[in-house]
Amino acid sequence: MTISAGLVLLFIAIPLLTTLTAPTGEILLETLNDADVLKSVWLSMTTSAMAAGLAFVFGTPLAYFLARNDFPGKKVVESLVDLPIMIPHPVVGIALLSLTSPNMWFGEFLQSMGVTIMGTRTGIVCVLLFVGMPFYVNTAKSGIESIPRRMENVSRSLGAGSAATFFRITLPLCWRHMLVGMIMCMARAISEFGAIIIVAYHPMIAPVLMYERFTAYGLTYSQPVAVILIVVSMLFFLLLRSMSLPKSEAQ
Amino acid sequence: MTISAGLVLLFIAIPLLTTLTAPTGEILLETLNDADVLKSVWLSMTTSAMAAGLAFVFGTPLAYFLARNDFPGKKVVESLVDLPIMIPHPVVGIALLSLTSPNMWFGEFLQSMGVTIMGTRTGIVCVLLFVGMPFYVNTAKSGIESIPRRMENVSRSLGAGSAATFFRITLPLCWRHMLVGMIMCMARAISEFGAIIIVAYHPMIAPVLMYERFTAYGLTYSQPVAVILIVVSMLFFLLLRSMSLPKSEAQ
Amino acid sequence: MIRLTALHMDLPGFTLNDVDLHIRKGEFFALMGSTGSGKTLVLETVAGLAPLDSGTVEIGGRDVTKLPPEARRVSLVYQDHALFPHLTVLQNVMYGQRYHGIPKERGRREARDLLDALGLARLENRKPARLSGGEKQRTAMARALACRPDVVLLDEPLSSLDPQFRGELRHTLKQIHEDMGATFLMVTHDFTDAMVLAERGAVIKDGSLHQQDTVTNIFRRPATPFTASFVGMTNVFPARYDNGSCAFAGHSFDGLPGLPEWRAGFAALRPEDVIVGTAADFPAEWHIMEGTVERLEREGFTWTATVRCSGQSLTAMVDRHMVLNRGLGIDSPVTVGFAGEHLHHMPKDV
Amino acid sequence: MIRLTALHMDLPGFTLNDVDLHIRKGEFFALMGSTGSGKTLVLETVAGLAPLDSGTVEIGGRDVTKLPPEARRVSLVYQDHALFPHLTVLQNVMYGQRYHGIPKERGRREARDLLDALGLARLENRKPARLSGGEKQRTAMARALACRPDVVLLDEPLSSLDPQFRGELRHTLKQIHEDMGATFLMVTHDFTDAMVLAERGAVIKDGSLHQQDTVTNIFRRPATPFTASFVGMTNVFPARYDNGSCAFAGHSFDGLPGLPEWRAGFAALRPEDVIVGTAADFPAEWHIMEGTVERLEREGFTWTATVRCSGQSLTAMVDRHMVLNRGLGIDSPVTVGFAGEHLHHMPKDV
Repeated sequence: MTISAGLVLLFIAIPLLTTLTAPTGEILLETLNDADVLKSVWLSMTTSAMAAGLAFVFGTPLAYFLARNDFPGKKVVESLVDLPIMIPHPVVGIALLSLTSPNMWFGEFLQSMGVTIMGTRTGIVCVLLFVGMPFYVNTAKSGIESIPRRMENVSRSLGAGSAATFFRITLPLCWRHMLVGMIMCMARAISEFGAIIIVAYHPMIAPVLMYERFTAYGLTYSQPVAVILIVVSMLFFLLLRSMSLPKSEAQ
Repeated sequence: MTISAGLVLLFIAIPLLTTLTAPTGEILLETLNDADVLKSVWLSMTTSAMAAGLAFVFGTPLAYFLARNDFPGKKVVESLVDLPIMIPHPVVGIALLSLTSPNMWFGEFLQSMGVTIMGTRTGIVCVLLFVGMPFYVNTAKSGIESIPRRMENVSRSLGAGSAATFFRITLPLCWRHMLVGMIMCMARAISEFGAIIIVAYHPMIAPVLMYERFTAYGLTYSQPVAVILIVVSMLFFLLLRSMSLPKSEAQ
Repeated sequence: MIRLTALHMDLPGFTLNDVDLHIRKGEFFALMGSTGSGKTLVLETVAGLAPLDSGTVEIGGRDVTKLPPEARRVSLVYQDHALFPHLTVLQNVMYGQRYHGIPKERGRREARDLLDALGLARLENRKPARLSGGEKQRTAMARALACRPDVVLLDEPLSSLDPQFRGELRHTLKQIHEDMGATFLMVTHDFTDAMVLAERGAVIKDGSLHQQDTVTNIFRRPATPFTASFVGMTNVFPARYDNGSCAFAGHSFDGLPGLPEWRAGFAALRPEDVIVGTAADFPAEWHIMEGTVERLEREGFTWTATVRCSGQSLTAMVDRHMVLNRGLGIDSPVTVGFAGEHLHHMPKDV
Repeated sequence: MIRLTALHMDLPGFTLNDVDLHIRKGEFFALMGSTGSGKTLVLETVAGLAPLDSGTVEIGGRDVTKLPPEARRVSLVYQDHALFPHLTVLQNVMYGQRYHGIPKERGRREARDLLDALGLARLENRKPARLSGGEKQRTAMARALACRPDVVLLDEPLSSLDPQFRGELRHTLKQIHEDMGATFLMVTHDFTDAMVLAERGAVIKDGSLHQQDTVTNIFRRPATPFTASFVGMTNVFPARYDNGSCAFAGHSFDGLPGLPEWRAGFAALRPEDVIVGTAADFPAEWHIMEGTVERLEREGFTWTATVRCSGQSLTAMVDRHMVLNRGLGIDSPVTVGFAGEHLHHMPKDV
């Protein structure tokens, strides 16, 4: 059993380690000074952070609603929320483009508002929000579920309305879950590539840049960018683990 | 609250619905008769299924080990298992190529065994296994955790060894979790694109084919393929939901 | 103070069946029932937390049926306390005051007074996780009282406590009720709690009320066989009444005091009022039955016997002496006796 | 039959401290202790489920310390039964037989006999989810016995049951033990269970054994203050012994029988052996103390008082009559009395 378990761990760890150790220090330094690389990493991080912020604002009410209500068809709604995880990534890009193409009424409306999706930061954020939303909603939902309903009932009976109860009881007790949800949403967003390459090849986010280097110059020149991206992902990971959810804070 | 929750659901549902209704029946029929399309969908499904099967064989011991043992550094191992979710997809491709490139000892070893990763089915399955493994391991692990350890203890005390206990008690009680894990692994594998496009542009899996149609012929000609992929994903979804885990079967 | 009229609620697998209840101002009222009887649902209806199909809830003369919980001036105390874990004891207690127009400084003073009175003064800066069970319970009470509610709703207030603290907290609860003058509505499955704390009460089973009266009357004169066994009169027999005699368990008894007018009903006895002995042991005016011992139990440090009398089983007390010295055992033929005034009669249909 | 020698285990926050235990063939042994005392850990050590730091476990003369659970011929019965939910009652019972060389047909016959004896015959095709608590418990017993183990390990076998079933199952358990001839080791936190079921027992606290003896001796002559309060002698006082007198709670008593030789120790009394009254109520040979009532409790249908005598609190029984007719209340000065032979003495250090 232990051998088989170890094999799986090696299967995951070795390719990443190989990549991390592949580029020489010189090439790595050069890449770190490459303005295009830095710009793309920065773009990746800012758009992902924006997606996470939007997920918090719009996803929290949905998460609360799902955590606190049972209704026929709840499973259908939950499936819908999970759907972006399972849809092939280029399909996500195609779907967003289909909706916003100028010969659709919605696309026309967006255009008249001066909003362009194709090839813009707005488009990138849209895609990242689409793929990251399930991660935020599910984590926030399980956080809210972990707070006994009775606490909210007591708060209501003591005179606090539902909004006051949310901000004085629910939020202080599950902000950690929400933060973890945002980090997961952001991490998922940073890893996105298939949908972005369809909606917005330019401005180049980091995974697209790396893909370009790979197709134009081959493996060796894409590896340093890969190293940077792995390191960034790992940092998110450490952040996430250091936030690890205390299991019974709500007791 | 309900309005904001509804907005999120619309944001997920509308792009997909638009895509589903975009192509005319005629074009859709034509696409369904296109041998390239059918071949690619078939390839996607078979390679994903193989990845799910491998995840079951190799991932189950790891899931069991993690579910039943507490040890210092467990969190690190769990993080490692989750890592493929967060690594940008093209980086996954680069990492697998780096490991198996013929100028590495491992790549050399593989070549001498007659195994090629770049541009083969083997490579596709490798990538899909890499990205799908966390979904299987995490679901199987939570299934095993849901079975009280005491049941296994009783089985041992009645004379059944650890293997007999696994096959007579643990497996019959959590095969549903394992099946759900395999479906999730397969669904995640079908959606992969960013890593595949680097490791194996040919033979073309469905998302790659769609990407090619998009770049070569534009949005309209990629939409019918997108429709087929959305339908396939939805079928997985229905399958998954119909398996929905009974919460307290182990009581 | 609280008037519930024809409360009706259809839930999957459970129906709350036209419950009428009237609770007077300032009284301590106990709603008693087993798990699944619907007692907590009634409590949540008063608090505004459970949606009614029909019926009205009035509190202090106001119809509050349509009002949200925060507008009802009721405070809820749950069995598991539901203290807010991120707030200190003092912050917990002061939580609701701002919504009841109590200025902050005065609120803090009043909260401290309450904590003082409940012996929690030195814990005011602790978080709930560091309190003992009894301290949590008292903090929850203080929090409920600090916003001067019209009604305090208690959900099984004592059942999560260790036996050694229960007595102490019963005493505290009774004291609080006497000092505050608020109306208390408690739901409980423990008749002893109700006996000690409440003046009046009601018994609910399967969503229907069985009896509503003073607790003493419920204890002494239960109205239905269910209520009888709930208050400890666990020996319930179908009985026939005829010409001043009462027949049950294969025996017919004459000269019983206070016989009812109905012909068919139930007769009931508390186990502790039925004594196992031999005929010579009982005073002449007692009534006796013959039977055989079916089971003999030592519960803690006392003995009880299950005695079979003509097809009916009854539970009776046994003297230690009977078991140890006279060698009472399974299948021993015995005489059981009871005093006529301990026999309680109930009609067939309520 | 079972010999545990110097079992030692260091866990985070808990140490099992050199436990020696000897259980004879065929006896019913009770290991008693509160939650967290380490009693379940000892059970798991015997079953081979907990890793030892040092010490040996012998079963039937075999050193099994290094053997896996499946090679030890012990059967485990957990408090929550841990029935296999996907198997029927009969399949559960037959589960272990194949590993003990019992052929299938004979195994089925034996399993059916066991189910018959336990009154489960008509349930053999049911799944555990559709059994009541008592039926689950008996199925778990049948499963443990069906593979003819040398030792049956019981983890709190009765504590998950409702009080009304406990008595019945105690009886069943005792019967099974008498019929089967296997060695039973039970852990329990309930002394009453041990009293009724076991012949010998041991008391464990914080990972150390306090006493190992027949249950009657543990009950009558507890060796340490902890054991004393565990078996219901909850009034424990530091005492001084001098020239045939014994002093505690501010009183000095002469003429006590069986005084020990040590000078400092503990004296203990069961609450039910201490009676509240007035001086005239007690027989001349009883010993009396003066005190004031600190608290008066009605527990169920009896009364107990906490009486303060010179800085020590003690719990005593009160006659109903004292409370109702003589108006006993908080702060009443009272006399409490006890018979000299009920006073138990323990040395300071064990």
